[in-house]
Amino acid sequence: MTAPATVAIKNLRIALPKSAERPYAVDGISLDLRAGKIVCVVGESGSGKSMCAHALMGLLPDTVDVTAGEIMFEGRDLLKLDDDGWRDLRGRRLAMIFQEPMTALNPLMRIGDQMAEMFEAHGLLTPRERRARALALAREVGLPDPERIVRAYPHQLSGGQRQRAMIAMALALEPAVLVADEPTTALDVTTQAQILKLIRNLQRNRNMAVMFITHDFGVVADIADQVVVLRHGKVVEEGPAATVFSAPQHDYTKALLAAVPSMDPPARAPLDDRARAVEVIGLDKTYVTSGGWFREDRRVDAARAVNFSILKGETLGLVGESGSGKSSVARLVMRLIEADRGTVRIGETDLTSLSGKALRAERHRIQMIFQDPFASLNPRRKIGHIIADGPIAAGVDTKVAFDRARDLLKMVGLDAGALERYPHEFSGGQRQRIGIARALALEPEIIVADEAVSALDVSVQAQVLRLLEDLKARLGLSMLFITHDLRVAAQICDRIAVMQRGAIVELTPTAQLFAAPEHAYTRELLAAVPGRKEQAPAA
Amino acid sequence: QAPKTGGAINAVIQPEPPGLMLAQIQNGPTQMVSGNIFEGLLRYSPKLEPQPELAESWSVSEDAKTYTFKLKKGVTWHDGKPFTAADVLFSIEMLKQTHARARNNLAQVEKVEAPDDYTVVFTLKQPFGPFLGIFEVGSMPMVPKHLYEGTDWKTNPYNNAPVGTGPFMFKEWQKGSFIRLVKNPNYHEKGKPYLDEIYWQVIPDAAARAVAYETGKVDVLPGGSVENFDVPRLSKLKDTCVTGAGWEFFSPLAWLWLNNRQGPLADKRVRQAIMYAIDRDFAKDVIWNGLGKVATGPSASTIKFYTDDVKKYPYDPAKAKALLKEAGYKGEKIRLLPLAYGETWQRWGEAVKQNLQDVGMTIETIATDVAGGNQKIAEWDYDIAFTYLYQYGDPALGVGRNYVSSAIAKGQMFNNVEGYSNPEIDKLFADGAVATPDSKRKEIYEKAQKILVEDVPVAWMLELQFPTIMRCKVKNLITTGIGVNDGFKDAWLDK
Amino acid sequence: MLSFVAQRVVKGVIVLLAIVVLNFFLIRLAPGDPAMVMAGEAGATDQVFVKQLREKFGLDKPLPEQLFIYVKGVVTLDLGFSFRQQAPVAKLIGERLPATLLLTLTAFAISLALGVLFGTFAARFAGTFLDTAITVFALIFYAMPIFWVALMGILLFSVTMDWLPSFGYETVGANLTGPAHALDVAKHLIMPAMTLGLFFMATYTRMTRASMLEVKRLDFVKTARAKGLSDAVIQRRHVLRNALLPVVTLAGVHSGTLIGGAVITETVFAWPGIGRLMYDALLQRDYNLLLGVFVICSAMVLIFNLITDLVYRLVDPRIEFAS
Amino acid sequence: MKQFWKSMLKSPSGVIGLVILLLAISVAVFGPMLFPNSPWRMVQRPFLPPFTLSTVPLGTDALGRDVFAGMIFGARVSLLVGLVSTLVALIVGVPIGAMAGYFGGKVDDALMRFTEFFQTIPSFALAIVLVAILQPSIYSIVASIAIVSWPPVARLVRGEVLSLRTREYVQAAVVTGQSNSWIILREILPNALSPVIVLASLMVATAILLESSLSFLGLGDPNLISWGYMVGAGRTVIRQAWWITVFPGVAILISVLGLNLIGEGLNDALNPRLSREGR
Ligand SMILES: Nc1ncnc2c1ncn2[C@@H]1O[C@H](COP(=O)(O)OP(=O)(O)OP(=O)(O)O)[C@@H](O)[C@H]1O
Ligand SMILES: Nc1ncnc2c1ncn2[C@@H]1O[C@H](COP(=O)(O)OP(=O)(O)OP(=O)(O)O)[C@@H](O)[C@H]1O
Ligand SMILES: [Mg+2]
Ligand SMILES: [Mg+2]
Repeated sequence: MTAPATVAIKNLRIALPKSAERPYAVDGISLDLRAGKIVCVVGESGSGKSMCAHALMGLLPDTVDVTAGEIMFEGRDLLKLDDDGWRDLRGRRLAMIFQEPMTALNPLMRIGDQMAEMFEAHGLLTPRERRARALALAREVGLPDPERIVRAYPHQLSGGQRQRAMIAMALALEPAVLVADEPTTALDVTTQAQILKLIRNLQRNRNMAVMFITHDFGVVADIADQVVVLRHGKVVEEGPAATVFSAPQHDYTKALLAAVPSMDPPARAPLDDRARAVEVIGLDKTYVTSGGWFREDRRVDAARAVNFSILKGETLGLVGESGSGKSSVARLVMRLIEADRGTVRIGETDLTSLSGKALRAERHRIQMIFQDPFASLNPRRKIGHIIADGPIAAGVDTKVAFDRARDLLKMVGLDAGALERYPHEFSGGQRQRIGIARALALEPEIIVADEAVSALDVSVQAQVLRLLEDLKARLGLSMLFITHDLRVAAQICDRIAVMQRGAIVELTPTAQLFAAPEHAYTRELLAAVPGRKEQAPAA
Repeated sequence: QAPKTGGAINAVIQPEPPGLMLAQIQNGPTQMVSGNIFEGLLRYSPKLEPQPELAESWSVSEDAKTYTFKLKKGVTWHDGKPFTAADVLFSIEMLKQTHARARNNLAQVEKVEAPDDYTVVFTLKQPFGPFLGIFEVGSMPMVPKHLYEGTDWKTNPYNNAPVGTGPFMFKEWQKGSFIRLVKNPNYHEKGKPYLDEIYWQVIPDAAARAVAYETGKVDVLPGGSVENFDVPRLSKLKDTCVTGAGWEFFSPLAWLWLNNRQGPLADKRVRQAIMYAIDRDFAKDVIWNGLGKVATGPSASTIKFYTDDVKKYPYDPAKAKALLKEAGYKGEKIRLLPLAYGETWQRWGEAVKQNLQDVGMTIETIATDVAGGNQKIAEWDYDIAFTYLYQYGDPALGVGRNYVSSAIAKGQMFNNVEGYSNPEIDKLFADGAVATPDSKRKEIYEKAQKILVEDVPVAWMLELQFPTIMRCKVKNLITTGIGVNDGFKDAWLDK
Repeated sequence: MLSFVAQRVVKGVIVLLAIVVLNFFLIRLAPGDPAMVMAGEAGATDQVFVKQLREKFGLDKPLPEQLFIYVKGVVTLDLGFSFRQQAPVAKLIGERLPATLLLTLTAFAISLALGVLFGTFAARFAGTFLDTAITVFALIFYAMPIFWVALMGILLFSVTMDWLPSFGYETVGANLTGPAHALDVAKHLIMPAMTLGLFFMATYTRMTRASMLEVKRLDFVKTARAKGLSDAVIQRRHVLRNALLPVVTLAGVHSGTLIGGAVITETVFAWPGIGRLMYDALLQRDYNLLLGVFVICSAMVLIFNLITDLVYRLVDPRIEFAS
Repeated sequence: MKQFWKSMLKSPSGVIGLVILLLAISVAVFGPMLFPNSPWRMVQRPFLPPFTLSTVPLGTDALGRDVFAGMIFGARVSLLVGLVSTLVALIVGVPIGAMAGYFGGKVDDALMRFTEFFQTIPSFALAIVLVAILQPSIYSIVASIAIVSWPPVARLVRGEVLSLRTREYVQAAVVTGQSNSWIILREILPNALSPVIVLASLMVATAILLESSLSFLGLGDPNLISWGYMVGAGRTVIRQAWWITVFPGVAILISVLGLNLIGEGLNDALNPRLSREGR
């Protein structure tokens, strides 16, 4: 605590509108940002992290009010600034990087122009110089082929490139303070690792004070100097990163840390000489986006000669970075899309040869748990129907189906009253349980879970994973578990298949994969997992 | 007051004519505009006496079968070529093919000859009383032989820029906007015409036409170009003169076709009941704003051999009800076809429907546009239908066609579409056309009127009057029985 | 880009041919035919006359043959002959098309300009009295039958104030040329264009308002604010430009509707356009002319749609020139 | 649903619109019962100004018919035309759009070409031609208005379905073995409905205006009185008798305004983003 704070937030209290779930989004928070240091703000969703950041930038929504506290910056209380005062500081002294790189850029403006706007907003440089500086910035954040990229539109860039552009913009005027609100959550692991490294380096070079918001402890472990843990708008714990990790004081912090899945696969019983539940042979799928009559089509190979099988009671993990074709394989197995070639066999039935009624009759044998607990439940149907619709369609008596739905809800830890409620009346974790109950209602032999826990908080994620393990063991299910989170995969899978550009590059038992990855790509993936060095210093 | 020369007149034309070649197109607006460009052999006074135009004089033989016309000398077409008897012969040949009414009118003509350039002789198969009444410009326009002979008449370029002998020459036509005619400097009546130009403005909406007059953008609203409801208001405007004259030759008579063939209307008593049930004075006073006259029978009072010594049908709903009861009418549905000629006619249809419903008839109005209505009437697919027809001055031309059984022909309009068939009437009209002298014709036609009025083959409503509204500074606009359609050669502006 | 246009043109031609064929039969379903109408107007009919007319119009031929003849003509860009008006259909439409285009494009420009302007204001002051006032004002013009607005306009501006002419395309007989003529036409244009434009204005106002409010909430607006840009720049460069995208789409759809929707405006103001021509052709069963107007209108709609799409693609870089 | 009414009642425009619509509907439903006299009956002298006689409070028209009676009976026809033609347009447009969006590919292409065909002919022109061909009657008017107004519905529904089809809950229904019709009816359409409802409320307004425009051109049902008919018929005599057009004109204006306000209210109520804003 030597250097004076660049920004000092004191007793900040932000009131929510009357109808909100709690009176204050942020209730009496104090924290300091210092030059050359990264302060990580962590906490579950809705704990008030973004509110803090927005208050610091003067970008709070109209519906909320700051009712107490001050934010001191360069001897001034930011909360007392008028519009012009804010406009002058924003961008020049205080800069921000937003979470979603796609939507944070104006889709109709060239990247370079959006960077140049930074100078224009503060009346700096001539248009020519602005363009030159934009180009230099693009180069500095490591955008490939900067000359071309400054002339490109946001949609022509990948997620990581967009985030780099955002960072370039934020750094343009060498601000004293950088606020980053979950800047890597939308990126895949390898890209995330690059961006984190970039931020760290730039921050060091320019001696900026950084407020970094995340809910990923792995990320915290990688970059934080200081950690602030928020819960329900209050600071529950604060301290240097090392201290908080090694000796958490508050129960909530402890719970959070405990919920972070470890990279060490637990020991698993061998699954020899069991029958095969699913067999996938030579699946090919190429997406062809028609380019019109006189144009070449765009082709993406989402699955290339994919082979694997899952034994009864086994969990096969499918990992790989974003866009590698994991979801495509899941959908092929589910027959949600048609394969170009290849066979999917469930037990002895060749699923790929069926269609129409015959296919519908076999569907119950393989069920799916979807990624997004919010998007996978029809908001206009009651839970009872959502669960019972499948059995009813399969010819089960309505009453029997509902009775079973009630049992299933109990099994996933919800009470029977849930039958009569609508999806929006449940939390994310509860919804995911409903999704699991729906999948189980048809008494499937195999469950395909496509990123079934990615949208959940770490703590909720841990609960759901436990539930899945438990159910699987009790019902003797086989599972295809798709994730991009290697930690999760380590915890739940018997074997893991690694996908890259549509092909499976490695398929080995979990422990073996983590201990001795064979394929270069697997090693790359493992290296990119955030927080790895903290957890396994030996590696 | 001596006529002054110069100036332009803006008149309304509604609807826009499809073309101006009068020999090939005979609709109302074409006649109105082209009456300035073309001429006939004769004109007719308001009393319908023949007067010279292209024919200077004429004589009729003793047996009433030979008519000799002396043509005016020194008449030239707008392109400078002289007008001669050859043009008359050619025109008659052409009209026989392109002008339905002319062909009918000329049916009694055995041959036409031109002994010299300025004499034309018509020889008839038998005497034809109304023969001297068929030479008006709209009925028999003269066409330039030198421009049409040997060409395809339908596509002749002069159809779009017609050449006649009239007081005004075609100048330009902005489709959808206006037609411009200019003075013929070589017109054969010295000193005429007085006006330099005529603009016929196309304004499709009646209310907009009234506004155009009010705001001084047009000077003449020919009969029928504004809704009747507007006539009293416009008449009261400053410097506005109104005249009902100029319709004597046409004498439009409105009636309801009654389909005599089927259903309740086949019964004479029901048809009489309809005559009693309809308040025709209300129609005249309210819908037509007091203009016109309640019709007494098949002939308008302005045409030859009219008599009002016929059975009368005053408004008498009680009597109508009694007659309906007597006829055993039990509320069968009756279809009524109004005329799609604008608001006045729509209102009239509504009023008649109400009148008929008031005496216990079940009426369903069938809405159609003009084309659909014509088709329905021609195919006899109606029960009651509005119409109004011109009478062309003589019962043999404009009356008989609607009542004689030889004029029953499915698929055609304006003949005996009501399907009335009475041998006595057939004979009277046959005799009336060829009888001489006029006293004998009068006797025959009066008898026919009495019989028809008793039988009510159609329900006669009103003798219509279409007042022409104009600025008072426009003088001598209407001088003949054909009115505005006869050209503006006498009109002048008192500036 | 070129291939995109070519593809759209080919598709458009297919739609046009379908329109020709269907309307060909549709129109002939209507009772009455041109011979009947013309016979009626001539005030006399007999067998010979009607038959002669039908022969002249080719109506005596079997329907498929008539269709074949017509389609053959259309394919060679010949829209046939209007027998009633005794002129080629293409010429008749050609005479009227400029007036219609002038009217509809002006109305279109007015509605778009005013709509976007008012919409922007309403969004800027959303929830305030000004917002409500703009909405109600726009809706009033939308909710009043067009012929009524037209008449009110005439009564007010022509009869009472005598500022604007009530009918026509130009002052007849004035024989003006050059700028004076343009001014004269402009004076005649004001009322019909306003009448037509105000009706569509309401839609654009509301659309712009809604779209602006929507865009305002998007993340990139926050980014722009975080840059320290001034409010005016944000509104104009970031919000409005994005908000206009749906308005452009809607405008494309409307441009077609405007042409056909001008029937009433053209009637009331005696504007010599093709809306009126179409209506007269319908009443007179002038088959070739009516079909011709339909084909031309549809072609215009297709062209306008194509233009909108091109504009859209210019404005929005996300859309590639693919189908 | 409760939620929906709550937010609907919270938006002032929605409430005003609802009140107007309910008022208009009750006039249309109950008015003629209280007013047994035919609006076509000529009851007084023509052109009687309003507020002079209590028996004909709004005066008489060119034939001496009661304008007030006309307004009441006219409400019935105008609203009926508006509501029924919208309903028909929905019945045609929703399935077409839903099928195009759900099945995609060739089905989509064929249905969309078909839709485009109707969209390309300027709608008012097509309506005129259709009414003229079918002969004006309430049925042909409703049919024509419906025929020209369904394409936007189909397009809208298609767009919605297209985006909903890929939603996870729809895929969940597929993998649990539901039939296509079930999925369309239960899973997709209920979620696509809000923008359709908003569009429908505006279509009712447009239909009322369209009917009045047709009446103006003499293409109304001659046996039924509607506001559009009254405005069209009274228009020519507006200089002598303003009341004949102004009263029904105002009635149209208010109804259309009401329907638009409802549309606005619905838009706010059904747009989760907006209603969340208001939290
Ligand atoms: N615009 C808003 N209006 C009203 N309440 C809001 C608004 N935005 C957020 N809130 C509420 O404020 C509280 C804190 O929200 P905040 O966005 O700061 O959470 P967070 O910690 O950033 O969560 P996440 O990890 O999901 O981004 C939450 O209860 C949230 O519901
Ligand atoms: N319907 C589609 N049409 C065309 N391309 C598609 C389609 N769906 C996916 N793709 C492409 O196929 C590739 C594989 O996609 P897929 O969704 O299977 O990846 P993933 O491994 O599940 O990625 P993520 O981790 O982001 O979910 C990607 O490049 C994607 O852009
Ligand atoms: Mg947040
Ligand atoms: Mg995926």
